[in-house]
Amino acid sequence: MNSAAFASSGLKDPRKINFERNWVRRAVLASYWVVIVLAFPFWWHLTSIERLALPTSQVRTQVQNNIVFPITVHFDGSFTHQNPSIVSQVHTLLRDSATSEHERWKGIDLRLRGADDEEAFDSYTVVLGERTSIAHSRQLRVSETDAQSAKRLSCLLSDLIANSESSISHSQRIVQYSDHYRLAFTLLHENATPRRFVETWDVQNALAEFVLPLLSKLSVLHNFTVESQVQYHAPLAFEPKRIFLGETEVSGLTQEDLTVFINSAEWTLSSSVSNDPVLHFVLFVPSETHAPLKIIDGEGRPTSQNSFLLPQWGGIFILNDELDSPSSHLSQDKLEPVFRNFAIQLAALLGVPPVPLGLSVGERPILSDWQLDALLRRRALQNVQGTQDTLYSIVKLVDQIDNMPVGQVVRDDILDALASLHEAYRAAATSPAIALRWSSKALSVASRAFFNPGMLALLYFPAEHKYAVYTPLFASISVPLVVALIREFMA
Amino acid sequence: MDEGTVLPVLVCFRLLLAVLPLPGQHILKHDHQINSPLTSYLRLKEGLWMLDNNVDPYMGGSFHHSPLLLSVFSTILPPIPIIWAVSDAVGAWALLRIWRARQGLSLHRATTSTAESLIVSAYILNPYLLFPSLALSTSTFENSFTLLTLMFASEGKPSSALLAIAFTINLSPYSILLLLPILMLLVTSPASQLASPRPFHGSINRIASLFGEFMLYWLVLVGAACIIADGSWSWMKASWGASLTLPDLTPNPGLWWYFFTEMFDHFRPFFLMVFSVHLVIYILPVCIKFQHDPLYAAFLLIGVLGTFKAYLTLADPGLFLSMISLFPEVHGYLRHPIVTTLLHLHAALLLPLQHILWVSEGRGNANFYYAASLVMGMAGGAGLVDACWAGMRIALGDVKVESEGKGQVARWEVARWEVAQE
Amino acid sequence: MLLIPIPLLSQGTYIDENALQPAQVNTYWNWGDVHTADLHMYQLDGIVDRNLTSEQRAEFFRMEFSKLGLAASTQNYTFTTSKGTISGNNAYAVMSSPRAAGTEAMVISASWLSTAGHGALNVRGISTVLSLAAFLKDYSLWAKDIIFVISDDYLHGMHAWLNAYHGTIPSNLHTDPLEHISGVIWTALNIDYSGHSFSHLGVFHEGLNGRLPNQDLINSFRFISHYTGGLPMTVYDHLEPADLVDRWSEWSVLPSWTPAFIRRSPQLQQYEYRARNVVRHIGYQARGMCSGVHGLFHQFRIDAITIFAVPAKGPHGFHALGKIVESTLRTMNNLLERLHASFFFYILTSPGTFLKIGMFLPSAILVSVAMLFKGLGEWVDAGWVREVSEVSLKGTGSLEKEPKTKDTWRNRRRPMLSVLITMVATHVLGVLVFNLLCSRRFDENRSFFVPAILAAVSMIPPALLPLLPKNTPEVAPSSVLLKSSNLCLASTVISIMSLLNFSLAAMLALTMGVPLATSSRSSSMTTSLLRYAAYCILAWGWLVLLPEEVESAIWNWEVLGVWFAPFVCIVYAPLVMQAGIVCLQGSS
Amino acid sequence: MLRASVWISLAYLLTPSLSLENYKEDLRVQPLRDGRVSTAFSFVTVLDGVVPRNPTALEQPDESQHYALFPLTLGQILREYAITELHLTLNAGKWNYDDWGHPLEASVRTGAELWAWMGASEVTTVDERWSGLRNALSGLFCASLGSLDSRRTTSPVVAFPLSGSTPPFAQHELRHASLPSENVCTENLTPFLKLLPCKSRAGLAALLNPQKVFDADWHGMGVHVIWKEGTGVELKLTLQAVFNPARSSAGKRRDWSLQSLFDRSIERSCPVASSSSVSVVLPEEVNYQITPQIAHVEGSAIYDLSSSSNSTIPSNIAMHWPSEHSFQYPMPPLQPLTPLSVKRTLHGTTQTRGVLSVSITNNSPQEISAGYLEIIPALLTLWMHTLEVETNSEIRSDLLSDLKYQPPSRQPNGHLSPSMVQAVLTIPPKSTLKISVEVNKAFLKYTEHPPDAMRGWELPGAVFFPLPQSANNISSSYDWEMIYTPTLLVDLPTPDFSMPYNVIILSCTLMTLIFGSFFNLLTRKWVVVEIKE
Repeated sequence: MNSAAFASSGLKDPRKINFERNWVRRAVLASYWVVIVLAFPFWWHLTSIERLALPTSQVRTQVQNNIVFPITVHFDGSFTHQNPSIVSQVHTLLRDSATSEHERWKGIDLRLRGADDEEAFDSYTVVLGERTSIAHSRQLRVSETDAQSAKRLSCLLSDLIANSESSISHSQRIVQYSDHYRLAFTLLHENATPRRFVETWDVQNALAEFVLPLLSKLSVLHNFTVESQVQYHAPLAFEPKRIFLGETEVSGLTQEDLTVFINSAEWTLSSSVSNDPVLHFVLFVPSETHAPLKIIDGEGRPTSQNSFLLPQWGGIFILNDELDSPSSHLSQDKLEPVFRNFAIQLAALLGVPPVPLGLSVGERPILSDWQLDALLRRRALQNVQGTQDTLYSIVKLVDQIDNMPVGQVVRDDILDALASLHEAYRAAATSPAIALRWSSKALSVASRAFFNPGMLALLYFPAEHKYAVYTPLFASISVPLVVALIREFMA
Repeated sequence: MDEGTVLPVLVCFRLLLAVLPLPGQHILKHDHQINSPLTSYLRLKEGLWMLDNNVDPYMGGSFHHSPLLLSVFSTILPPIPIIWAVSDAVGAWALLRIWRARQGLSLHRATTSTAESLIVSAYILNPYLLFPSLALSTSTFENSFTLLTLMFASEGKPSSALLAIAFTINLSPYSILLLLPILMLLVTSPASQLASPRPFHGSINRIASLFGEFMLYWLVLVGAACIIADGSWSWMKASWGASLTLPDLTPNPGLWWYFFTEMFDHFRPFFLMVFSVHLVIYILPVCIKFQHDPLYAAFLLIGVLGTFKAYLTLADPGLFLSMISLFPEVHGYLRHPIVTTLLHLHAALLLPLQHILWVSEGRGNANFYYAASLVMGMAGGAGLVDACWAGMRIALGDVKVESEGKGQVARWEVARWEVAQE
Repeated sequence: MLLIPIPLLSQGTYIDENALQPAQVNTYWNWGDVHTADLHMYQLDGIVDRNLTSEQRAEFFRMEFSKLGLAASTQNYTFTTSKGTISGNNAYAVMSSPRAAGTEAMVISASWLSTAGHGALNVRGISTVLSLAAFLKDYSLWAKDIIFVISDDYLHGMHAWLNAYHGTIPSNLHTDPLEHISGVIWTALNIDYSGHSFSHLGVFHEGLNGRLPNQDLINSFRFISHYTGGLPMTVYDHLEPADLVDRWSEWSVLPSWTPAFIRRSPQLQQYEYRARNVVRHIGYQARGMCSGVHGLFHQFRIDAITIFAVPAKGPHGFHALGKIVESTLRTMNNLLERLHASFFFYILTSPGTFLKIGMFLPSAILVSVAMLFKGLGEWVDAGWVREVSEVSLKGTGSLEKEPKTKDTWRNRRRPMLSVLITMVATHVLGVLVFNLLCSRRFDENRSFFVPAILAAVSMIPPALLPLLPKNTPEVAPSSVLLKSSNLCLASTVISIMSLLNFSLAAMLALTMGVPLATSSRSSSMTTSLLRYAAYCILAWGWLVLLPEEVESAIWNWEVLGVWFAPFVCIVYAPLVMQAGIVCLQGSS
Repeated sequence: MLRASVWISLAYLLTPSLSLENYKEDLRVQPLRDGRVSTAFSFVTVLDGVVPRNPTALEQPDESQHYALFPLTLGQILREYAITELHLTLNAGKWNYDDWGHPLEASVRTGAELWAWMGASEVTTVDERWSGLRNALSGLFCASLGSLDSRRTTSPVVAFPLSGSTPPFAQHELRHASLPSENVCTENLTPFLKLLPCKSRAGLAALLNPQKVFDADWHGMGVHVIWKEGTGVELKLTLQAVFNPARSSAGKRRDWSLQSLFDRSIERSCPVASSSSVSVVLPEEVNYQITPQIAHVEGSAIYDLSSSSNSTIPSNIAMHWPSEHSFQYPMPPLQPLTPLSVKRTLHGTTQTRGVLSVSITNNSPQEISAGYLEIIPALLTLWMHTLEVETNSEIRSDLLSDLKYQPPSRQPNGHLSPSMVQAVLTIPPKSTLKISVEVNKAFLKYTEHPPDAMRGWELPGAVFFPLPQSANNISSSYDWEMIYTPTLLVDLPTPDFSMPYNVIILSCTLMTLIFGSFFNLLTRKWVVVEIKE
């Protein structure tokens, strides 16, 4: 309406009022928007999920390449004297086997050297001896007869270097690799009665005598903590069946019984304190009613063996000999068979490859370097594969779930794992032991990253939820702001 | 009755209330409507006790008052009811002085008009202000200091005004909202310009220098506080941080507590930010729009605080309502005064009753009290919008008498203006 | 409001808390225990005959409890009221349950006097409690402590005990702190069995100040009494029409001349039955009175009911009661949390049906909203009315804009001021009257005070009116403003009361709704004076008309802290008075 | 370097830790005056010459542990976290000091209580090991000890001192926490029994029959590991139960026998127990009979059950009162059996505040000075300035001396630690002392409430403990033991748990409503529209 009208109705013309000036209104609008814009960074900072970029490409590359242990076997001059072509024959045979069974030879780069080549350090040597045997160091003595057949030689070498995992049971009973094991030795009475129970046992000396040498050999791979306890009442979960041998009555354990032998409900063997894997070695003293307790074979005949091994769990030795004196004490010599047996079981559980048939072990009976190296290589290989799988799955997971937070810790762990893998690859050339250390570190770090609790924080936080929280405020606040802005630009 | 005697009479009445042993005082001290964790007398006493038994008061998470209060009450004067009464009296007196300054009357006039006695009684008899002060909540001091600040500002005493606002901000950080209008007020006049708006004519440089002076005072006070809290900065997080991070979810008439009781943890910090920013966002627009009358701008911002601040107590809207009496010229232009009044009436009755239903009798649940606090929020908002509307509407003046036949039309226009947009 | 009792509106009750599992246990209470109960009853009869003092009685009960090896004690208390002092002795015992931390407790109580009134003694109820104590302590399945209380007199005994237990001892009560304390009490049962035997178990549930127990308690009790005890529950002592087909005629309020088919019609009987329940409920709740000893528990957030054995010829006795109480205790024992799931606001129209708050609240809210709009209308009119006078001055016929707006912003405040003063004055008057009523002097010679007060309150306003500023033509007449604000205030009060105490709100709506709305000035002095007189009667008439009500209300206020008396004096009467003043002002 | 570490570890394996182990068990039975029977088992295993692990050497491999009697599972936990002293008790019920006197094993706090002394070390901090210990123990005993987190942990060194001797290495710190709401039942007893050398198959432990033990009026078990200089590490497993024959028996008689109490009997003794005995405390009155008859010394009959002793194992030990037909409860007034009797209540019915009041009565003829310890979770705020001490209705602030108050402090994980009040009370003879302090109840976020929010939160009981005999109270040689008060229930105000989205919507709507209208007022133009009719 025109100014005349304003004059007539005593109202002032709004357009003439100061706060109705355009610049005032625009300033007001601007001041609103300024504050809002200034607030945006806070918004971003306060609601963003920390999600660091993972070294995806590195992971993918690392997953591709593989660890390789170069192995050189040096044939002594004496071979080439009598049979010059033997080396090449063995070589061809081995290469064939490598191609045929790829898994077995994975990660092994085998080279054979003749006499004329100079002898490389820490390479394996094959020499002629009076009988086929393993010398203490990385040396294989071969008798005249064996030396003649390239086939025999190649078998020996392949068994020693990359021993076949043909026997499934063998591969299954091996425990998962770990940097540190607890070995728990338990003297277990089924039911201690004054007439039949062992109060004390000379466990420490027995350990030092029979188990420690093995441990010291294996200490390249693992650290061990040894502990022992005595349990006086550990009933069986089942009733062993009675069998009669002539007039004497014994109770027997069938193969099925062996699988359910451990009564974990009643026996307090496992320790909840640390997450290092525990290997149990149980010396089981059957009660009066059950003694002697024999292991019986398929057709129900008691066998002479009174020890058995539970895959990935430990070993059990059943003590059947008479305990005469009331408060008896198991001396070291009484414990000798038990602990020798435990040592063997331990080696088996840790995956120490058996000595190939027809090989007599030299003067160092515990564990030869051949076996040790093979074990190192296999473990390292497994670790590397494990690490690669873990890393790959992490990367895939993070790619799939897009509001999964990735903290600094996770990222560092993954980088650390990659670095260690790299180290492992490098070290493989020189020393399998060091390669193993690196690989184990890589594996532990990778799995730590994988199980990082921080990654699960907002897993169940769908986007709809977010909208439901935001819209009530912002939809309704932003409408007038935006509209006013638009109108300003229109005008 | 004689108008001149109103102030003294009321002050005496207030002092009487202070000295008499009132029955319900213990209940008042615990009441959530009139003490927030930031202002409750119990916590002040607790802090003093801790100070005496040399425990760090700010460690416990139960004490949020400013170290200045702590030092004052621990050394100079004991926390006795008289002080609150005096502070009320000071507030009323300051309100009176502001009124006079605004009306351009001489400051030391013996006789007072009806309007002035109304103003005084509107402050001292306002239940929203009386009960907190009877409950010895420190919000009384905050209010009196705010009024003192405005008084000095409108009387053109920069240093004292700036010192006062610095002190107020130290007591309750939210008063920072009032800083800008007060600076503007200092460089212009308090006289009412609502009817005839004009551009801001004060010098910007002066504002800058004044701001510098304020910063000086403020830093000094902060330093003093740090010294009192033996050199540690923990008090700042405990007292100022409390109003930003809302560590204590004690219910109050405000909008924050239930919102953040029910908020998902992941969004908590974000919405805390939003609520705080929402308070700040009002400063500039109000100051720009009412650049011609900074006192009115301050009044509106006090209204904003009285509606939206964290740890709201009835004292905050109370100050706003009492200050309405400063601006008689706008009363005619209020849009829905009766609605606002009824809303406040309902809120004032509902809040304590629902609180009892929920907390004491256990018949109702938290939603009852939440609903009451929503009503309170509506009342505050309605008052705010009314005041803002009236403050601008007055500039348009009225329809003349002579305009025959148009009167009714014009009357309708008045009623239509809020929808009369482009 | 008349619709409330209609069966269609109310819905069936159900149990909301899953933990309760009522009537799913098999009870152990057997005839042997009934025998012990009988023995106790004989002893009590002996006590009644020897009419021992209250101390001796309490001491006896305490010894009885101690013989059972329970931690028993007595409590002596004294109330000082304007009518002298009331004192008595309670006996109580705490059975601390095995293996429980003693953090929670249940209460079984019986008062010496019965709800039935006329000084009926609750002998059987007390002997039930004693025998239950002997019976319950032999079971280890209690997860909560059980407290047995035998409270003196009817109400104040339990009131004193509860206050002492919760440490909230009012100034007019003198008692020592309790010797034995258990944990938090969630639920309580009060047993009232005064007759010889009973046919129904009645439930009383209204508490002080209109508070009701959680409905789960009532529902599960009904469930149990039906399935475990095999006898029906009723509300209060009202028997359902079905239970007394033959005797319904003497219960019915319908006069005998009404044709038989009407009196026989089941719908009508059903309606009448429910109506009587509702009326009784409102009667209790509106006055804030509790319908039994249980009502005292509610203020401490304890859900409690009174189990009232409706006196009858037969067939039930201790056996049924014991079984039901035991089973109810087992149900309460199952509670893991305080009762919170079911309703707190409801009207029990019949044992099996109730009314949600949503159903009955509108009836009161509507009235208050109507009043609110009337008030707003008056407010708006205030402008117009004076407009006319304005115009007449100027001699122009059309409606004027300008003076009105001016006046509104200049003049509306001043009359509002006087109006506010008037309203505040009336309320202050109310406070004064209330203090007078509570004073000892009033009690001594009430014959003088009652008319005096009445005269004073009715005379003061006319006397003071001239002090108020006269209605100048260009000012809105203060009577109109007073009326509008009066209506607004009244509506606010009603709408808020309706949530706290529906019955009271309903009563207010009835008494204030129409009168306040119709209060207006009249031209002639006489009519307005008559109106004013009518309002005075409406406001203060109860002083003379129902003195015993006044007395009980004041007693309730002083001893039990019931808000009814102060509310009437300070809120209700002044509001009506204001309406009266409206009439006066108009005429002056 | 690799090799070196290997050899170090091997050296550790080789070190023989010669530990002579020794196992004792005994059972004490005491008839109480209210017809109940209190029984206390204790099984003690001593590792001679073993020293707790030094926490500063935590990263080196530990010496290997070889146990014959000591439970390996517990030993591993102790070594892993280098615990010097450990006390864990799981009790159900409220110990009635007035009628039962002091318990035979002092720690009878309702629910779970755990405290441990650990050497400080920078390898892993005490708090890290404390949380590890909690989790390990909760795994071992199937108890929810994991929730004894920083919200419940304090270190009240005065009330819970080292009961053994302090090892020379690092200086030691205490961590203490209690969980009143833990209820104890069979799944806690089973692992407990597994720690015994003879399980529950031989010896006294054979009596422990869950059905009966958990039907008792009160029962509790405890694990105490202390280190004594010279002796070595001592593990003491205790189990107490208070039976009520008058309740369970038909004739309401108080006669009892092991058979009737436990519904089991001891067939054979535990072969490895060096001593094993049952001792019955004989009541003052004379009209009882005890079988089998035995020469008893200073008011208690002792039966030797150990296998070494050639005496045959008594199949059943019984005590009965032939003279009385059914048990007559003693009539009040009864003098409490303990010098102090304590009542503690939380007054006030609103959900926002209350008054915590404790009244201590000194029944003894001479003045007793007692230590007083309150550990209040942060859900309650104590108003210490309202603390009042009064005896026979007069304020006596002098009776409460060296008060230490530690307000709740915010932990790194954002939780508030409990507040702790520690004071020394002097209670005049034959009089009652009342302490009262106002409290406020916290308002929690809706996520912080437990699923049964309407029930409330348990408040752990206060502790009264005799002060170490110092110069001032030599006179009060009146010996008494630690007293726990029963737990209390605090009901906190609860929000509505179904509301989050509604609240967001409602509040935001209101805010935007006001914001929007204000914004429009400020930004939109005023126009005068003329309406022609």
